[in-house]
Amino acid sequence: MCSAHRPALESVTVISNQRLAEHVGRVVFEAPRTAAAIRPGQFVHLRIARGAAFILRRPFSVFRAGAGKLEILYQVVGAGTLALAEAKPGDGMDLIGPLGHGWEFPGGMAHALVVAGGLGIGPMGMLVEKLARLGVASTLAQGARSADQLLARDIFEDTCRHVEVATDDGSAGHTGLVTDLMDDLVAADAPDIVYVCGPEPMQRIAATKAAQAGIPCQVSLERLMACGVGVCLSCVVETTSGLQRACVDGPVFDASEVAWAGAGEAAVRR
Amino acid sequence: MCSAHRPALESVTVISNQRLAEHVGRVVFEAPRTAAAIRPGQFVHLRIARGAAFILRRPFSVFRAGAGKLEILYQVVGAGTLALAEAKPGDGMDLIGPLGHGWEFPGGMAHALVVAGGLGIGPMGMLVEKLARLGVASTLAQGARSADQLLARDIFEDTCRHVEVATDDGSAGHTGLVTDLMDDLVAADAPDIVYVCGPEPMQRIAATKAAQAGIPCQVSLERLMACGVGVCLSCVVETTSGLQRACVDGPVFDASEVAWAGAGEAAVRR
Amino acid sequence: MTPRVDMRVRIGALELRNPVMTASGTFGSGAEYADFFELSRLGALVTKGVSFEPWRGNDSPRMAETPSGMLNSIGLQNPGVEAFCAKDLVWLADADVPVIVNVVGHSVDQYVAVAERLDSEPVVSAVEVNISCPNVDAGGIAFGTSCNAAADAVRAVRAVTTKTLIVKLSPNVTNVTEIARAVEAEGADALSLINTLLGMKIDTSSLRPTLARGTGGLSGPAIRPVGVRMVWEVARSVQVPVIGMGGIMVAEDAVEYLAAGATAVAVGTATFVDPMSAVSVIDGLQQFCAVRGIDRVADLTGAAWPERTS
Amino acid sequence: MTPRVDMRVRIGALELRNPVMTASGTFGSGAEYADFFELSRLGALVTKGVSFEPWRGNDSPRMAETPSGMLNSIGLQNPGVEAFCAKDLVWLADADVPVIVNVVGHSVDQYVAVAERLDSEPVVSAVEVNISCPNVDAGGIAFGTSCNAAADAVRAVRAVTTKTLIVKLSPNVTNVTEIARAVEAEGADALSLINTLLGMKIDTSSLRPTLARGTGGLSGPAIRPVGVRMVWEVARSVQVPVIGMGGIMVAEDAVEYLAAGATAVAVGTATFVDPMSAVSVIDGLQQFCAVRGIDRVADLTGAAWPERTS
Ligand SMILES: Cc1cc2nc3c(=O)[nH]c(=O)nc-3n(C[C@H](O)[C@H](O)[C@H](O)COP(=O)(O)OP(=O)(O)OC[C@H]3O[C@@H](n4cnc5c(N)ncnc54)[C@H](O)[C@@H]3O)c2cc1C
Ligand SMILES: Cc1cc2nc3c(=O)[nH]c(=O)nc-3n(C[C@H](O)[C@H](O)[C@H](O)COP(=O)(O)OP(=O)(O)OC[C@H]3O[C@@H](n4cnc5c(N)ncnc54)[C@H](O)[C@@H]3O)c2cc1C
Ligand SMILES: Cc1cc2nc3c(=O)[nH]c(=O)nc-3n(C[C@H](O)[C@H](O)[C@H](O)COP(=O)(O)O)c2cc1C
Ligand SMILES: Cc1cc2nc3c(=O)[nH]c(=O)nc-3n(C[C@H](O)[C@H](O)[C@H](O)COP(=O)(O)O)c2cc1C
Ligand code: FES
Ligand code: FES
Repeated sequence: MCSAHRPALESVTVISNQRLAEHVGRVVFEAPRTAAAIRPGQFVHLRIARGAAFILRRPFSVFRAGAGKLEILYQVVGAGTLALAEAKPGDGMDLIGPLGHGWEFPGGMAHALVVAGGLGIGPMGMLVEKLARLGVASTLAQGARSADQLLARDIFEDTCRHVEVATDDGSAGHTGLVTDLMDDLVAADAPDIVYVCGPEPMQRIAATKAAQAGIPCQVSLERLMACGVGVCLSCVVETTSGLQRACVDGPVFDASEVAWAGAGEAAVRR
Repeated sequence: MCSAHRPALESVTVISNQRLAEHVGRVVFEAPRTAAAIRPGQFVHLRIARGAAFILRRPFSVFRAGAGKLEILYQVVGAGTLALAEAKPGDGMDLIGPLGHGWEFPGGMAHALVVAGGLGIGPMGMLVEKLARLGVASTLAQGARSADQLLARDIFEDTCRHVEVATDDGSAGHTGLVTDLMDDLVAADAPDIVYVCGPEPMQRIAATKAAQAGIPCQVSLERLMACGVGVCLSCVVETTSGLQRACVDGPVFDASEVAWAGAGEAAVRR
Repeated sequence: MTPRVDMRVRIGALELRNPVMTASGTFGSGAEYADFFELSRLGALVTKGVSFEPWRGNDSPRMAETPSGMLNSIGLQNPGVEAFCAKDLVWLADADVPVIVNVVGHSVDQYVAVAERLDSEPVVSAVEVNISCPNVDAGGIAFGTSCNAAADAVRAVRAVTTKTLIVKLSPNVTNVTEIARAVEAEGADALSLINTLLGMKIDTSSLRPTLARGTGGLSGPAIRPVGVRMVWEVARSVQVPVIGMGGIMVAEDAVEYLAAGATAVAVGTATFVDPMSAVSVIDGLQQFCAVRGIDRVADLTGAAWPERTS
Repeated sequence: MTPRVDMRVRIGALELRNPVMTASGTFGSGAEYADFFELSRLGALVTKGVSFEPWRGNDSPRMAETPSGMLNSIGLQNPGVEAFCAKDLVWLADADVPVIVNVVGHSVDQYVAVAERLDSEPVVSAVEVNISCPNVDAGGIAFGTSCNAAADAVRAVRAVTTKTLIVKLSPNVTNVTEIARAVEAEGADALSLINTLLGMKIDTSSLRPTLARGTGGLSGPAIRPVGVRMVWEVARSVQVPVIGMGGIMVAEDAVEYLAAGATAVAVGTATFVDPMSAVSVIDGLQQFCAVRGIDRVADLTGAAWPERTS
């Protein structure tokens, strides 16, 4: 990687911060260095507040980047994201980025299936934009609790060839798990690759389905992260080649290399 | 005391918050219960921020109170007052108040000398207003580092019969300590009482001068306070009748009862 | 409407209406906070430390703030047991709340003298023997950091008190379970922990210790992980109930302690931050149980233990 | 322009250009943070713990945040000393910074084996014997909580190393000065403290310990008062230099440790919060001295001691 792509500390300014749905927001930062350097599937380690009782940074996928700006979709789950939701335009923060190993784009792909559950949509904006630039047709299977939690639908409607949705409560699309959509989509589109992000049990199901269909699958895993840069070993993922660090070796892993049992849900609460 | 004067927890809202000078601000809260109950020289125990790394409340004298509002003058010295300086109109906080034993107003006074050093001006607004209501003529001797730090001069010019100032750098009035002004003022006005607040060494000098002149003197002492309501015993002051709690037995004490040696500056840093 | 949750817990012979107490030294004898809520809301009220003779406490400054915590070196200033009985206990007689008196001494004899004096006071439901105050030169923590000394003090107090006997343990030890078992063996009816962690702050402008005494006791949310760990260790090693404390600010923090094995909890520093803290913890605990369909708060005790996991 | 301040300090045979190190386990072997600043800015770089054989570490989750702190139960995952020498030390050979290797073991023999292996590596300036890790079942803290065990481990390592020998002490003890004197007597050139406080967090939604291992080590600003107190106690009881750590976030925090008696300091958890922390502490310390007319940072050591007060 050339040095412009190496992680660095960048002071950033909130440009806008809107509520998108219950407990969900979209924040846009002025962050020229990171916006120029970041690749799809990478993340930033954000210092949300100084002087707060919580001290660690919070990792967030970058949903979209461009024109010096970074866009992040976030769900309010605790003290950090609550403080993020309260940030106002003009507020300063800082982040470390770009971080991690993002999505891989193997040559020769014609069709990609993108599967996102809940905030697993976080790293998918840059992904589908890149796929579009590569001329790969993408189908998005998006799942959420309810219709209003299907975030950024307009962007995906514009960029993907096809979008299908599933909700837990049936308020939009299929009633049930987003992974329920996979069989039909795999049959219909014969994708060359499956990209997955969401709650870990859902990722595991998606990975299994992809494996059964014989399609390569990449998953973006969440782990608790203290440093975000590879030194603390908080974020390890059990893989076929031993323990790997989600923050530098991931967060995107080849699903076939993840040793799902043992790693698994325990690592994050949700 | 009737129960309206007992301390209570009140949720308050910032109405305005302005910078008055370098590191000094004035905040006004909507705080109807406390504003109605508080007496001159009492204080409030303010919870400035939630979720911050500092957890304790901060004690502040009430400079003026009325029409449901409390006005506080504050100096930025650490994390708490920094957060206070950053508060915006509309922000919510809460306070415990009214707290402490305030200024005493013995009968038969004709003239009072009020001596304030730096932020020792904090409890003097309500004091001179009350003196005026009682028909007691007041003279204010106000000291500060420099002219711009002589806070709220307009208010005192309006309310006091006479104001004299001293600054460390000579940018206004006498060059030197505010207590240097006392001999002349005592000689000129023959006050019946001296009210003092400011850095402890200055209070001690003022108390000594008052004692030498045979004039009763009240001092408002600052102590580190955890609870503010009398249970933790953080804030004790050595007096001729043993240890007293600055938060309930004070902060105003009869200067002749304070055992200055031993208590003294050590208790607060400034 | 939230379903009814049985909030009662038992500590020795005492049945408490709920598991939330005040922590000694952070609530006086209750009069000051009676302005804020009905003391009868509390599971129990634990008084400040009471010695036989009046104690003057330490020099000032006695308090310093630290990240998510505070240091105190009050040094157990109190008017002595006679004045305490004459004033505080008389006042408390009218408060409808179980009273637990925290007992301190510089020697075994002094602990015994206080406990003996209190034994005839009907207002006192239990005594909490504080062998863990880090802020006095003799006694206090000296008893709480050695198994033998702790056992001696508890044996002697046990001999003179018919009250429920709680022993308050120090966290400033290598092995808290050893001390816990030693005092259990001497007849302690319950154990409370943790007292404060010994700490120090230095004022970088004067380059002197901030507290006049130098060291002080660290309390507040900063120490909660240490308290939860020690309650976990102790509760799994003894048969008597454990009262957990250290950094409890909200109900979820109390749940941590109960799940770690505590039967009851105490709220200390949080009361300085918000006088309503103990009441909020009670309400929040009830809510927590109701939402999860837990009928009895006592069922939370030890809920996180491995043997309860499967 | 700020006046020149002599920032050098001496730890055993080592002269450091300034008193600020990285804390073991929070800086890897430096490569990751070389993106952020020149490692030659550091007084010394302390590596993560290295064992003889590769260690797998503990199950996940291994980390939990707490008020003003964090718990970790990494469990000293590392590739073993051979891989460390082949990879990390080779990389470090080009970094112009004194390297201190943190040494771990499940037994005295394992400590010895690692120290012996490192003795021939010119890149290694000193070894730090970690007898205080709370996150492994055998070894680690077991050595650091008993004077005899600590002495045995240090004696054995001393016999096989010609490097400057630092011993890292545990705060989870009743009397840290006893252990300090015991290892000083066995030839430790310096002592570093504190390692993490043993703590625990319970997830109130699952009612299970948050960390897979149950307990973990508490670090960050929450523990600073405990660290400063222990450095004060230890530095006043031994002749060898003390390296102070625990919750140092900014230069003033380092001043607290130096004034308490430390000769050098280490920055740990703060680096996760801000990768530039160690550098900011160095710059801030220099500034602190310059503003106060302190010519040598070494003059801050013990500045708060009573014997220096008058
Ligand atoms: C690579 C990566 C990318 C992510 N991208 C997004 C995103 O685009 N949008 C989004 O809403 N969330 C994302 N997350 C999850 C996000 O980091 C957490 O929701 C957030 O850290 C919670 O912080 P909190 O203070 O609100 O919660 P708290 O529960 O109070 O946090 C306590 C601690 O746990 C950690 N933590 C809690 N939940 C998670 C989690 N799910 N994953 C990792 N750490 C967690 C926090 O970072 C903190 O250290 C991502 C996580 C990772 C690892
Ligand atoms: C009765 C009383 C009335 C006061 N009135 C005023 C006022 O009107 N205006 C004003 O500017 N200041 C006043 N003070 C001082 C004010 O409380 C402190 O400046 C403030 O608490 C500092 O908080 P911080 O977080 O900014 O400082 P930090 O130094 O970060 O605070 C750390 C701790 O020390 C305490 N502390 C620090 N300085 C003082 C001090 N001088 N007195 C008491 N506690 C201190 C804080 O409350 C906190 O617990 C008063 C103090 C008392 C006791
Ligand atoms: C100001 C203060 C005074 C205290 N006094 C006593 C005391 O007299 N007796 C005692 O056993 N514990 C005393 N403690 C310890 C508390 O009861 C409690 O064990 C400790 O503070 C931890 O709980 P917390 O973090 O909720 O405050 C005191 C604590 C504080 C902060
Ligand atoms: C994630 C993590 C890993 C650690 N690993 C080690 C280690 O391998 N060896 C060691 O001696 N100390 C280790 N420590 C302890 C630190 O070196 C340091 O003693 C402690 O964290 C206190 O300093 P701090 O509060 O500045 O982090 C580790 C600490 C953390 C947070
Ligand atoms: S978060 Fe520290 S190694 Fe991954
Ligand atoms: S501040 Fe607690 S007694 Fe005065």
